[in-house]
Amino acid sequence: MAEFFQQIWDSFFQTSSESPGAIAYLVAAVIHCVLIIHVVAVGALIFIWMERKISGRIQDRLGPTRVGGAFGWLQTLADGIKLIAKEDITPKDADAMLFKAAPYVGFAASYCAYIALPFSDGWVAQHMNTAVFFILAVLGIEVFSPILAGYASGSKWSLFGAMREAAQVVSYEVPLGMCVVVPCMICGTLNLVTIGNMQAGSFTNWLAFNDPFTFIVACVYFTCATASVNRAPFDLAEAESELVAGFHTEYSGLRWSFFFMAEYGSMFLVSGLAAILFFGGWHGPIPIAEPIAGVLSLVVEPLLNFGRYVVGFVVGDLGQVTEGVVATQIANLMGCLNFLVKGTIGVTVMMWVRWTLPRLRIDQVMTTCLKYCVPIAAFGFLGALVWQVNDLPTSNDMPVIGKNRFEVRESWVYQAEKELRTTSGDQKSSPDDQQPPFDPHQATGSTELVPQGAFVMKGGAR
Amino acid sequence: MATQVDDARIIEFDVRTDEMLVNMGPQHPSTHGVLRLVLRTDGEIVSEVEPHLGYLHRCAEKIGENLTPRQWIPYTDRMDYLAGMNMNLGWSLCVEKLIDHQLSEKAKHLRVIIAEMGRIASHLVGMGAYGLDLGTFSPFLYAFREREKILDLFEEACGARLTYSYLTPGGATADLPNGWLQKCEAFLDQFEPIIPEYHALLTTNAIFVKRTAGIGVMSGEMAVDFGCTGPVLRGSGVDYDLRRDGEERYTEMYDGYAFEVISQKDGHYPKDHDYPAVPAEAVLGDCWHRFYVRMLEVVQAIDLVRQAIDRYSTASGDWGVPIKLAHKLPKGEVYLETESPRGQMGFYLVSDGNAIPWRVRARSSCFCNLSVTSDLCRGCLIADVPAIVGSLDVVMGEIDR
Amino acid sequence: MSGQNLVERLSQRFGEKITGSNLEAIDPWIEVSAAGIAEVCEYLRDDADLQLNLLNCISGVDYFIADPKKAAKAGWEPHTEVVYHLSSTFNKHTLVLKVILPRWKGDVEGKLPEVQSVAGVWSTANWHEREVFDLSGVRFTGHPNLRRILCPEDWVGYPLRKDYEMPLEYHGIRGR
Amino acid sequence: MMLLAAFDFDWHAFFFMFFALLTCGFALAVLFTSNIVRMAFYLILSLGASAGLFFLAGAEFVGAMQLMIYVGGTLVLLIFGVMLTAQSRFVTMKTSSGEWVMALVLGGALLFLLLTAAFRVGDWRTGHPNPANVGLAESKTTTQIGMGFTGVRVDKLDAPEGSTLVSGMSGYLLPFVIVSVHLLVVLVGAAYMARTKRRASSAGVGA
Repeated sequence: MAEFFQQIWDSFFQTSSESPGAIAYLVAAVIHCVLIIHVVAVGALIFIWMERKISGRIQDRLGPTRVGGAFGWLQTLADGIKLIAKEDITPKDADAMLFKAAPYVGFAASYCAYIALPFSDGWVAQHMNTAVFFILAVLGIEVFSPILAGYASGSKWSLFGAMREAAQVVSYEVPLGMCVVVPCMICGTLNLVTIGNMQAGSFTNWLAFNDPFTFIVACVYFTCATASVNRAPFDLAEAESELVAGFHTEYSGLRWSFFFMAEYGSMFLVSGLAAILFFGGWHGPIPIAEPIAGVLSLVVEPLLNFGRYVVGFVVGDLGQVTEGVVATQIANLMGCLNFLVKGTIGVTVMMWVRWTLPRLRIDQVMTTCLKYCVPIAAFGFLGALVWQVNDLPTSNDMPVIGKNRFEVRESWVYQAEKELRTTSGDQKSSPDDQQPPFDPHQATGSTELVPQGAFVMKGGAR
Repeated sequence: MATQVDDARIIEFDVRTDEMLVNMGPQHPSTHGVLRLVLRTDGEIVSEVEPHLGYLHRCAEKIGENLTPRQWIPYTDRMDYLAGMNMNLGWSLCVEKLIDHQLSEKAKHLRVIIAEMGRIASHLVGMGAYGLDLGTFSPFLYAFREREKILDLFEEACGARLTYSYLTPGGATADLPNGWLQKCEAFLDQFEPIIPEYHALLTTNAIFVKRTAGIGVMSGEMAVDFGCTGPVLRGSGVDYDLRRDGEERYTEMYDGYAFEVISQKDGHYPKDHDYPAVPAEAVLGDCWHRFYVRMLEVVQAIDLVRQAIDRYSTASGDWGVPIKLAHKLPKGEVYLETESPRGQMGFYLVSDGNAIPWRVRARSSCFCNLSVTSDLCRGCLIADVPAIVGSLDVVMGEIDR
Repeated sequence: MSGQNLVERLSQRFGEKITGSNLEAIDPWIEVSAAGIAEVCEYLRDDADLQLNLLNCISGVDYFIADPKKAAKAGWEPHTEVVYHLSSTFNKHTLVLKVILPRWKGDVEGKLPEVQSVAGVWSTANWHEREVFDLSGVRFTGHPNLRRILCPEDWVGYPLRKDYEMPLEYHGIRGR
Repeated sequence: MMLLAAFDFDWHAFFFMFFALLTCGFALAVLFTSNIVRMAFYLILSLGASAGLFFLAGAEFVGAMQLMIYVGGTLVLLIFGVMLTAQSRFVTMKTSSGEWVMALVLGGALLFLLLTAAFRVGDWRTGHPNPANVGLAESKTTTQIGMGFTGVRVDKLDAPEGSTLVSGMSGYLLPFVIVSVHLLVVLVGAAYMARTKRRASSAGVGA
């Protein structure tokens, strides 16, 4: 994206630069930040409203109906205003500095994780090679928020909540990591964009349906993800019937709402991660996005070209839009919608579970993790590994419309294979001959598509 | 409240460093009102629980010494405010026993209808609130949705939704309005198919079973020793129900009614209905059984109301006229217990021959049921404390009186 | 077992500790002395014929009229009764025991009358005796934890005694 | 043009300074705080800022590793340990002057060593490099790490075929796994020992 702004800058000031300047990066960074903060904050707004509506329906109620007209869709906003207006209380026994900092730690962590989460092919704030790992690492930091809050509140119930949170989240990171490794193993990359693109085509290409083991792993992942974001039936850290409100017992007003924004933020984050890792990311169940985008671009492209032509009178000739870019971006937009829908479905399932099931006890939560989730995840991992090593048939081989996942393997695999094959004297044809017809990783390497972040520059050198 | 007490046994005053003393209540989401439990915890494990009562003490017994029995009826409503009808019934029967008042058949059947409907309404709250204690909110609203319908019926009968003062010594304040019985039957027909829903959400739910089965196990002997009554006693497998085993003045209300006492006999519960199976993890006398007995009593109460409606519509006599407001009581003292939803509710009435009793005493079922908390909660986890206290289904208004 | 039989049987066994009975009352009762109540109760609980294993209730009743003119007409001397209602879950029968106590121990105002605790016989008695102690002012000897239960720890007086005066102030809260 | 040049400052260096200052500042805050939980909090920030340095250098994998292991793992354990063992809720640590002196000597020696080593690197002495020449990091570190593990000489990819893979020296995967299993064993052993010790002491108190 920085390149894009540099282009604009250059065309405006009639300059030419090889790499984007500071201003371009700054603008790009600000736009990314604003977009992500809207995903988190507006997302929380919508999800809280959804939670109210869904829980209402589950419980034979209507939920909010008044604020904002039909369906009470402004209810959360009204609540937000109420929360802002509330008195901000710091208990006498609290460690004031930590007490005040704790909500922001959680919010910041939840927010940071979005940096690496792609919303569509290449639509990501920071296209990271190790996005999966980064998201897991940042999610691990989020646990500090309840711990610090509970410890700093100076209340025994808060402390109990913090201790439970620490024990629970640290334990659930183990099976969660194991589950996340499986798609990475199948795809041979930690790059979320690549993993998502490898599932292009019909839903049979989704990794959850790759083989029976990946489906098990997908289920375990969702369970562990629910636990790691502290949702019922694993919401022990704030168990209202036992610990009053757990770690946020002493919080009020805006600080309290930050915990909730972080919670809903991470809910969507883990759901989105599930969508990318197991459920095709931004690819719909039926590959119709590209044809539709192709048709739409027939209309949009001339319009854009005309716009460029008009603007060109002012800032100088801008030329034509690159062939195919419009179609790709429309497909991306549809992919983004797809992704948002999938993530929202994940969040909805979490809500459904929350309003249906009783809460587990702390020892049962740990048992679920250590005695069930970890072995099942390990079993799924091994099974998927064996499946992959022995080249057993996957749903990906089914004769359906779509592309073969392994046509888009990441290049380093080829490099390593080349190295190994040539040294072992393998006479098989060079992998270069099988150069994939479609390589989103390369495609995303092009300057138009990759929204580069502020700090690390120059996309793929290849 | 700064208290100066030299008694070393009071728990707040000896704090050990490696343990934590936590106040659960009186302001706490799962203490059913204003119960205060002082927990001595080592991490998540509770080593000692000390209940502190009295936050809702309203001197009901002292007030009873200044009012006539009929004037005191509203105070009985406010003891067990979730089953006001059954409290009215207990007090009315006690006063009738003293003045030796005989009721007509019709009035008796009316009382059965009302008391059993009250039992359903009360157990619905017990069920929903127990779900709340275990962290699930939806069953609570499902329960209240049905309870509201019962309250609508009660409102039609007596004009009140919570504190009814409907059953009085001598009968009831009014007859059931026209069409009430049909509405009541319609409610039962609609309500009965909903019960499997509750079983699916709670009774047979895997997490619910995990949270309750084998928790807070109380043997039958222990239950009797602590004076536990009602579903708490029967959940421990003791076959004792005042509707069958009580005093004649009370049991004659149920004469000729077909019902089985809900308790596990010879390893199984009554098989008069299609109840869900007892899970393998459940131990007799644990939280799950106490809950299960309550759920089964709801079905039983539906049956009883149906029978009572049939009898009421054909019975002779009138619905009973209340005694005079200042009815002069004969000298003497009586004690009578009835089977209220939470256990045996006893009233002790001492009269010196005036219209105003010399002494009124209410034997609270929850008071006794709650007294086992310390013994049941020893060594359990913090999360089990609400599970155990919730399974006793206490109402603080009745405990503190 | 008829009431008369039971009274005779108990008198034979416990002699002086059974101080009387009233079999004509609506709920017939047996009077037991304050020193023998625990022993009698243990027997009643364990006896194979009686098996009174459930203690329903313990009530304290204060008999006192401040007005001397009315007191003369009352027909009884001022005293305090502790009433035990027992029943059996096996035999489905009930029994009432009474202990008659002076209003004050040794008629010294402020010294609570004493009666043996039956908390060792039925655990129910633990809280019930605390309540009677709290509200009616009877001291139960041998009780493991005899302190107020419904009223605050520092409450003054025994509210269900007939000569009880409502305090005018409690921790700055106006009494009336 | 002037406007553009004014804005085209060396932002890479700016962010480097920013994160470096954050790291050092919070490290100092750790030193000068006596409350152990606050120390942990400052340590989180300090380690997080140093992870930021890694990200800035394009070493995303190492940066994420820093976050995961040190911030997400070690510090959680630290705080958890404090919460479980703390006698009073806010343990305060008083550092005696002797400890200060020792720490200063040791830390100073280490700093001296690091600085001399750092300034031996030729590029550091050549003054300020031209921002235009700074090769910005390419974030492909995982590929190299992964290939390195499997035995590929990532530094010699262009070497003649067959010259880089020596039999018997097929990568670092096995040693890495051995080290991590060793760590796991140590952790389990520590937990086990802590447990038995506690039981013995409680029995001792009882006796």
